[in-house]
Amino acid sequence: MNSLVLLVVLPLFAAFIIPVVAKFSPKLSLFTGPVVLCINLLLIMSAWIKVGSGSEAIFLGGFLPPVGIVFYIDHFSLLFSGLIAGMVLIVWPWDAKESRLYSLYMLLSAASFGLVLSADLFNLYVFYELLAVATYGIIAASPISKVPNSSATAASLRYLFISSAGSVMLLLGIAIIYTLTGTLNIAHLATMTTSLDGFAGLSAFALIAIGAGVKAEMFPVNSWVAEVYGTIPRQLSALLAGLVSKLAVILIIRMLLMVFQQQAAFDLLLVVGMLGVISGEMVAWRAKDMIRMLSFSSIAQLGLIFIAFSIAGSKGLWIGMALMLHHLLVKGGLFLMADRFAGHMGKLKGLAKHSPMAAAVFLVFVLSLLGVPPFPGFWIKLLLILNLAEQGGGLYHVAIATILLATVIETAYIFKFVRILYQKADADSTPINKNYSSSYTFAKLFALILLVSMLFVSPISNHLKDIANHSASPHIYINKILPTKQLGDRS
Amino acid sequence: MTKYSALLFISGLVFLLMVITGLLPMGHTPMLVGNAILEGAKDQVGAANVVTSVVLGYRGLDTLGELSILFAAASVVGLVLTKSSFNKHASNNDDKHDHHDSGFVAVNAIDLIFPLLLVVGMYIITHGHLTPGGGFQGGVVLAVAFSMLVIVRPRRVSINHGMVSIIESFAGVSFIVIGVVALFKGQSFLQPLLGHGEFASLWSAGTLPLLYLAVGLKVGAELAGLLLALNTDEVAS
Amino acid sequence: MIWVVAVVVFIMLAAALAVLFLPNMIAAVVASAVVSLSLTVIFAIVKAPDVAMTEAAIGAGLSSLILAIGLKRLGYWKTDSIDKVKAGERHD
Amino acid sequence: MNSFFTIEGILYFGAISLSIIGLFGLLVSKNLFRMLLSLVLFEAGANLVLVLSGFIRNGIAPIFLDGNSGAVMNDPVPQALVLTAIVIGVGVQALALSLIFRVKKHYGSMDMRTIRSKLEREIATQAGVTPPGSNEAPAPVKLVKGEAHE
Repeated sequence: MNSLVLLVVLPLFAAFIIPVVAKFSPKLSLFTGPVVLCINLLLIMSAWIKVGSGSEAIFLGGFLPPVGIVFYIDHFSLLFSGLIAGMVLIVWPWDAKESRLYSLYMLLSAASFGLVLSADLFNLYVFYELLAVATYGIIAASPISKVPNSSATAASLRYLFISSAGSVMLLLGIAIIYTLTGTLNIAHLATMTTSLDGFAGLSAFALIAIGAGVKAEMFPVNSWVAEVYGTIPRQLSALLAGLVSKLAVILIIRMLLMVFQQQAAFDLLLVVGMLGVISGEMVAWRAKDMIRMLSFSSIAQLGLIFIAFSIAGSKGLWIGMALMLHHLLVKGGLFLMADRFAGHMGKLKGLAKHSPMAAAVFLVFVLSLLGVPPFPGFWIKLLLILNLAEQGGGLYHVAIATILLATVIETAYIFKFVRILYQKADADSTPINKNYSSSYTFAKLFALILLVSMLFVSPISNHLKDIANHSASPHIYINKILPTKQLGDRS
Repeated sequence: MTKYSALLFISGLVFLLMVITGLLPMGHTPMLVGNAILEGAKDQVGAANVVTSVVLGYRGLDTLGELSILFAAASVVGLVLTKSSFNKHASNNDDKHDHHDSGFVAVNAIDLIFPLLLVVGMYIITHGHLTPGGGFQGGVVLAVAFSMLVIVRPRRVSINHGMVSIIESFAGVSFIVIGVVALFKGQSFLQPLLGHGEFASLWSAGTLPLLYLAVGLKVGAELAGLLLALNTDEVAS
Repeated sequence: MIWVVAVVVFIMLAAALAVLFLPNMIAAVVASAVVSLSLTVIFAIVKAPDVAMTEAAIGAGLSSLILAIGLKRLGYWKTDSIDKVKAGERHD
Repeated sequence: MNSFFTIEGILYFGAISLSIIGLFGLLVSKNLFRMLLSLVLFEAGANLVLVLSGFIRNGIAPIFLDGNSGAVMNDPVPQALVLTAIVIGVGVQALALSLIFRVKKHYGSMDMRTIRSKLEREIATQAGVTPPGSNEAPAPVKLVKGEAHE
């Protein structure tokens, strides 16, 4: 099991050697990254089987927690590790002119693996920051390889300022937690929730939530979203909206589930989620071009995910996880589609006649996003509303009302979009780019996965429920990571 | 409008942080992990400087992540600021002619100081496990020494970008290799290997000095590359 | 001891305010270097020699060097302050 | 509540004030370079808070020397964390500066508001939509048609 640390270390290794390899053979450097990711996929699969329904902890450096850094491995983290490897493979920049860009993609995936696996607060901060720096670079550099486009640099700079401020808040939150408890290990923190119960602990959570919320497109700190997604290649938008935002959500959720099980923390997340849903849907409704609509609907979906996580315990994790996977498929697929069909929505008129297949794929995605009955989106939304109703309490009812209102707004703009697809073409509409594009193929694949999962809704949801039950339990977490309460023992 | 919301936000934060400061246990924090490390560091890692034990032993992965962040930052600066494409790094040979050596005082001062800075940098790196300082601080000194040399007399001295990138790759790779060797000896990643040696002597603390050497080289190469890239006048447009 | 700490903290905060409100950018960068130096003193006072060394080398040295390169390349390397600074570039 | 006029009290006050000054500057400044300086201050404040979290009154530096066995030592962990945080901070700072160079070169301005409105106009033009809420004529955009699809 100790070898699973290679998930993080191999991409780092690849990132370090790629610039040197590129000097001798550019071709080789291009393939280093995908090969490493494939090895990682194999590692993940073998670990998935080995872990079974249990979980494992890796003690880095051989130091027993809480003094050292720990990786915690269960099906939840392995699931997301697999998604990371898959997504990065899908959006791998095959046509980039710069070997350093490959290094950045490798660093991004290493940071993502670390963010999913690590069970140490400061280690999470380091990986979060690595993810952030790699992302700034990829955003700023990506269009350079194709178009000399400086607007991406400006978007990246604004993102850098917002996100760095967020990182510093994360650091402040960690400092407060350390001052109160004297430890950084999340399992160890979970054993002393009482010292974090007060106002100081809650504000530490708020600082962490806002700090990580920048990447998670959380309500007050998401003004970068439209600018960044508007200027970068669409595959990259798919990566950022589909995956990177989820990793930040996972960071927040881990803190919430393991350490801050207080009603005030849940309420905070609920309010932020509702505000995100409403603000996102309102802007998406008025958007005229596709990327803007997708960006703001992504903000709204992330808000929905935060609402789901405000349900305490494993149920919240279960629904939130389903929402995250669904959003990854749908928004990732839509952004990949937008690689070919972007711009003003009026230009898409007559798409259904021109390319029925593309229109059908669009239809699958948006209908599932909206939550029309047979699609998986419907079941998840239903589950969310039912569970919110079960919670009782005024705020949860407001949340139900918010979701319903948001669905109405969503219906308005999505049907506007669908109508455009099935309208007759006019002079304004552009003929579709006939060039082969791999992202369109992947979008079709995503739609296929969505349709297949429609047939297996109940086994999939049962499986997710098992994973969530296991991952949301602080007891299992603590027992696995802190097998003995002795401090400073060497294994 | 934005201004008012910013002010509101700030005042809220001021209130929040002031209240927190009142609630914190100042000056007598519960150092659970800290005490455990202070007790065990001598036997488990064997470095006289406990901070070094933490940086490279207990939290070696953080240090690796940090090196990666510096590497990412240097790569991005290179990507953003130079026109280089595959294989070809923008060499500053072309624009040599608009550079002039700095004045007499600067040139002579840097000639005098340069070897001294090198010695100091190497000393700080190699004594990181005994005294304050280590790879980061020594690496910064090395980076500043080299880039001052280039900045002050750009006509005479130029740093080979290929060399810099090979050094940084080599240093990063050797850090990882030291960790992976431990992994394949049946222990875990970045576990301190080799004997601890005599406590508080130069050859002590197992692999820690080696790791710090790698860190120092990496940080030095990274930062020198960063400074030079920032200082080149040519910006891709 | 406590008065030493108070004075250093006072200098640090005054320099931090100066970073925000001085119209001349060179002065602002120098003020940020003063902040770093006061931080170095504070780290030494709280018995964190490693951090003090790092802050001196990186915060006061390298960071100021980087910012000075920035000053040079962004055209802020001039001593005449308010009258030459364009309205759009002045801090609000 | 703590008594305020102690070494820790003053230091915490300084650290928190420093972070707040930095954040204030980041939110209120318009100039990119000034925003960068504010970010540096904000980071410095957070680093100081983190160092203080391991501060023990009358503790000594966490280094084993000949004469100091038995003395109370400061917590080494936050010091190690701050080393990491400082180095990360300088990396981000250099990165931000390089982006500022490019942005300055492209937009010819250092004002965040100007840049943001120009950026929004560029995005809208690229997407083929009339820019939201702009009364002036759209700026000439250098992009070639069809790039939005790439």
